[in-house]
Amino acid sequence: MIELQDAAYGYGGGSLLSDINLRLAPGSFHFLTGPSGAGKTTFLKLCYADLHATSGRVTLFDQDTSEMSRDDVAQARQRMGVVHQDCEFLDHLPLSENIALPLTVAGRGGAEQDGNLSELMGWVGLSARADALPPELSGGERQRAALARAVITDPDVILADEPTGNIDWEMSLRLLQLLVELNRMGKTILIATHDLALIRAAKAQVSARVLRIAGGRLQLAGADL
Amino acid sequence: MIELQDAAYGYGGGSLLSDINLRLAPGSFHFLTGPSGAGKTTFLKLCYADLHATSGRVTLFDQDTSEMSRDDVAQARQRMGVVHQDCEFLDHLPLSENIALPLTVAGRGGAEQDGNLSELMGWVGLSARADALPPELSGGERQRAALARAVITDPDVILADEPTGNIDWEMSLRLLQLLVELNRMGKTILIATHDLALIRAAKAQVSARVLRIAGGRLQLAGADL
Amino acid sequence: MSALSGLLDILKGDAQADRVVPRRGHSVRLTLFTSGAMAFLAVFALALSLASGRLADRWSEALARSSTIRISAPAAQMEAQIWAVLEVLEQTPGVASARALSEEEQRDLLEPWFGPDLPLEDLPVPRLVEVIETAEGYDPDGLRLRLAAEAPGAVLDDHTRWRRPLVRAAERLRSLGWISLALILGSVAAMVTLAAQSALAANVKVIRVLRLVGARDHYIARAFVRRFTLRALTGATVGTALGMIAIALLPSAQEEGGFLTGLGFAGLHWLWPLTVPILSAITAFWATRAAAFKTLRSLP
Amino acid sequence: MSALSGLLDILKGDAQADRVVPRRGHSVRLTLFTSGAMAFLAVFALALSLASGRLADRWSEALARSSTIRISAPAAQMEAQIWAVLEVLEQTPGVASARALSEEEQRDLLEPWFGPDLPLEDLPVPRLVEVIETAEGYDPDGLRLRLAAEAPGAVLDDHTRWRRPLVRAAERLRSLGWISLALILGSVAAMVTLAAQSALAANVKVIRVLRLVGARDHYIARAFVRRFTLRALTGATVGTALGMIAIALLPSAQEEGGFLTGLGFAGLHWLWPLTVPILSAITAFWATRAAAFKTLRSLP
Ligand SMILES: Nc1ncnc2c1ncn2[C@@H]1O[C@H](COP(=O)(O)OP(=O)(O)OP(=O)(O)O)[C@@H](O)[C@H]1O
Ligand SMILES: Nc1ncnc2c1ncn2[C@@H]1O[C@H](COP(=O)(O)OP(=O)(O)OP(=O)(O)O)[C@@H](O)[C@H]1O
Ligand SMILES: [Mg+2]
Ligand SMILES: [Mg+2]
Repeated sequence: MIELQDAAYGYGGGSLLSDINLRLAPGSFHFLTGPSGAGKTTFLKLCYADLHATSGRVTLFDQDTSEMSRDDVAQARQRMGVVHQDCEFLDHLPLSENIALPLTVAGRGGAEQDGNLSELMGWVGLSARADALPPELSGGERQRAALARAVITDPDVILADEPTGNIDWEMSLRLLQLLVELNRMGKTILIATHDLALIRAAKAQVSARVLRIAGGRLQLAGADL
Repeated sequence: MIELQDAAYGYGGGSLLSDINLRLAPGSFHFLTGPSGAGKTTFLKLCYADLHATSGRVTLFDQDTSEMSRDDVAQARQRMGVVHQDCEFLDHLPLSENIALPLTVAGRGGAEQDGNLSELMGWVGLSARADALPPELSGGERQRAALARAVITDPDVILADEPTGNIDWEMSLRLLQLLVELNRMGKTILIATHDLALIRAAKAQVSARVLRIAGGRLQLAGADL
Repeated sequence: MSALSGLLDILKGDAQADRVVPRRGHSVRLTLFTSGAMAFLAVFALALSLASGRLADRWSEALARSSTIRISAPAAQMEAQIWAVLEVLEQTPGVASARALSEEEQRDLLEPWFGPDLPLEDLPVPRLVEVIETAEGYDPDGLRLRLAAEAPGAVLDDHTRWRRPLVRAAERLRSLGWISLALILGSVAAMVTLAAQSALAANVKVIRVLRLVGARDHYIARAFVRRFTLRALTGATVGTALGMIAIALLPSAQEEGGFLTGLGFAGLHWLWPLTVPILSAITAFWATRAAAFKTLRSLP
Repeated sequence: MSALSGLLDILKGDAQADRVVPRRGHSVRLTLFTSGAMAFLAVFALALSLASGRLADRWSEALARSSTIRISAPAAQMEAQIWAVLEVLEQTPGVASARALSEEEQRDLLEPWFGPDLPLEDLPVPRLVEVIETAEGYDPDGLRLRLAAEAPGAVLDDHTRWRRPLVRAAERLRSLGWISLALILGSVAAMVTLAAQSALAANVKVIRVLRLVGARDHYIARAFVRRFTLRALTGATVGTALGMIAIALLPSAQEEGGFLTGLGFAGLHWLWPLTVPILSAITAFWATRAAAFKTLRSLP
């Protein structure tokens, strides 16, 4: 699915991440932790070809991201679900259309979307807010909506950046449940989070590997997690 | 400082919060919890006069917020530090100027700002990023910057909305330390958060009251917190 | 994609793709008003250009292409010399028509100077023959030689002395019209481009969200280009219509002056302003397209 | 705050408060270009208005204020009648000056019609007296009566018949100039307003942040108003300068034509276009102020 080989990245000539080696096998479940500013978001951006490694190789669906055309990237993203750390929406469209946006953009609107959509919105607890515009949502509601939008296309890979930062514990567990379910159906999942309790809760249900960024390197976290 | 008497609020004619009675005494430390979408952010907005109660009274520095002129509100805000849930900055100014913005706006730039500023930026771990533009910051860095901006004016009241949502545990404790320190100096503090571990850590250090919004009412949380 | 097929494609549209671009906002008003106002001005400049073009044409023809032959001869020989002159003129290449002025016409010409009761028949007043050239013109020196031979009393006056400044003035007026038209069209293009760029900049977030959920550049650009082209077309159509109405309402031109026609469109010239909305739409199409792809390429 | 003191206040500025408004962005380019382009067009329209104003004045003076008295009399009485006419004119209120045309002048006038060798002295050709009115004009009927009494061979021809269309044409041209100037100034105002609004809309986040940290409306509005006023002033100054240069470079007007002066400014008229940047700045000042307070009031 996604493979990083000796990848390195730095903003403006600096060196933030280096010697990154990782293979996200299909159906695997990974957590990514590390202190604030360590480079978690940067790492995810490398994975969805928003940034290109300054050295080394990043392979996405067997294509080198640095060699992908802009249309190839768009195509690849239609097979991925990404939850951005700052959840952005189209502020002029109601929530339900925003969540269905990846289907609309892929030309898969209409029949296919209706069934999934209402079920998904129920799961993330947003059924009552379907017609609200995104600026009218609370912080946690926006994060839940972003997750819903990421999974609506039934993607092969799900990358989520702090998907539960603004969400209470019960709802976080519910969202985790959704991701675990999807993982059991064979989806590849990578979640960047600093919420250790969430990681523990996940490890009780699936075999998840926990990665840690420290000093610009990627390490496997200790047994305490 | 801030007093709500039978205050109620609802968006677009609905009823989200009702029968809210609360007095934030000078020097008090409050936490506000509640599930996502319960109305924590709305509650804080009532407190800093961003919204006006649809019924009841909200008093801010002994003035009824619904009777304050726009300039009165600005004046009151110069005495408060507010951390917004989605931390917004002036994207064209470097971080240090953004953090000093409340001083600039109050015409208190220059000498006064320099001493506090670098110390504060060191405390929230942003010294190295002083010249970065806000869009170049990580999610957690932005939250820390928002807290720094809220406290730079040495305000009487600090209102923080999920100030640690994107921040790792060690850094969260460090920020809590700052707030506890300020509280000991007599500042009034109200923090909306869903991070129960943070609340527990705080209660070990100061006598904090924990409020909970459920079903639109404000309750004191149980002894388990 | 050729401009036209692209444009038609755009106008067809795709209701679903369309909704991803905000319908309202300040950039909308700006684009509508800019294209409208500039279309209005363009119609005026066009009217000025066309009117001064007509004027220059008329002056060129009426002045530059007419000359006079003055025949002074004893009354007895007058008729014969007039005929001789007309015959010479008939055989001269470059002469479109020639005719002797009647006595009434000459009287009218002279009246301001001599009063209405000039006894023309008793005066040794020369007779005048008006000559209209073809576009190529005749050779005045050759004509003079032949006239000297055939009608010794005939003198060719080709008005050169006093017609020049008139023609020059008309041409200056005409080029002024075209300069303002060019200036205005240039401003239209620049302003529609800037409005499109500024609207796109205001929509960077929309573009970022669309890229994130896997939209292709083409899809995003199309949605924007369609909106802007339609807006520019709408604005320019309204502006053009208002401009044409305003010009139709202007005090109508009377021909008495003879040397200044009214500002306005004559006959088929009314079709010219209809090109303004089309040009605006094409400009908006290319401007938005370029701005959209530029903005898109700046985002990963 | 009066417009001027506000404006001067604005130009002084406050370096610290200034930085809170973004210096760059598409709205900046839009404002600069819009005010520049519109100033350029305004200078042209102004030149057209002033030139056609001069033209109309000249025509009004040269045509409307001159008339001719034609004296037909036997050669013996001619001199006496001319003197009588001049004397009458001297006593007529509203006549600025009067003089008899010399024989050479009359010959020049008649030459196109009769050729250079017209034996004027042998012909019963009337003599012409040119009368120039003052601004108030004389009473033609009174003058005719007195002339009939003093010089029976004198006929007053006040050119009314053929001067009207000329004056009307000049006036039409002048009003065309002022109409385009009004249109362009209107468009400047509207476009600067829209550009300011659209720039403010693009900066809603800036305003929200400033409100959050306790900035007063006045402080925020000032920062925006200053930026926009300066931008409009800069753009309009550049546009005006370019427009004036362009007009100075236009093929210079020659007076031969006599009835169409060149497009350009004459003498002190060169000061007129300098008002364009000032008007633009004032427009921008008010437009931004209104837009800023409107945007501010929409935020809590
Ligand atoms: N566009 C950019 N230009 C320059 N520096 C950047 C840019 N984006 C991020 N950085 C810096 O790179 C470092 C890593 O950022 P990143 O967003 O990857 O951190 P993170 O691990 O996601 O942190 P957090 O947990 O706070 O979200 C930070 O110090 C940040 O300031
Ligand atoms: N401007 C608005 N218009 C309409 N509804 C709104 C608006 N802002 C918030 N709401 C709704 O009011 C409810 C409470 O929102 P609020 O932001 O106060 O929640 P919250 O407790 O802060 O939640 P979270 O923990 O997710 O941030 C939500 O259901 C939200 O959708
Ligand atoms: Mg991050
Ligand atoms: Mg909230």
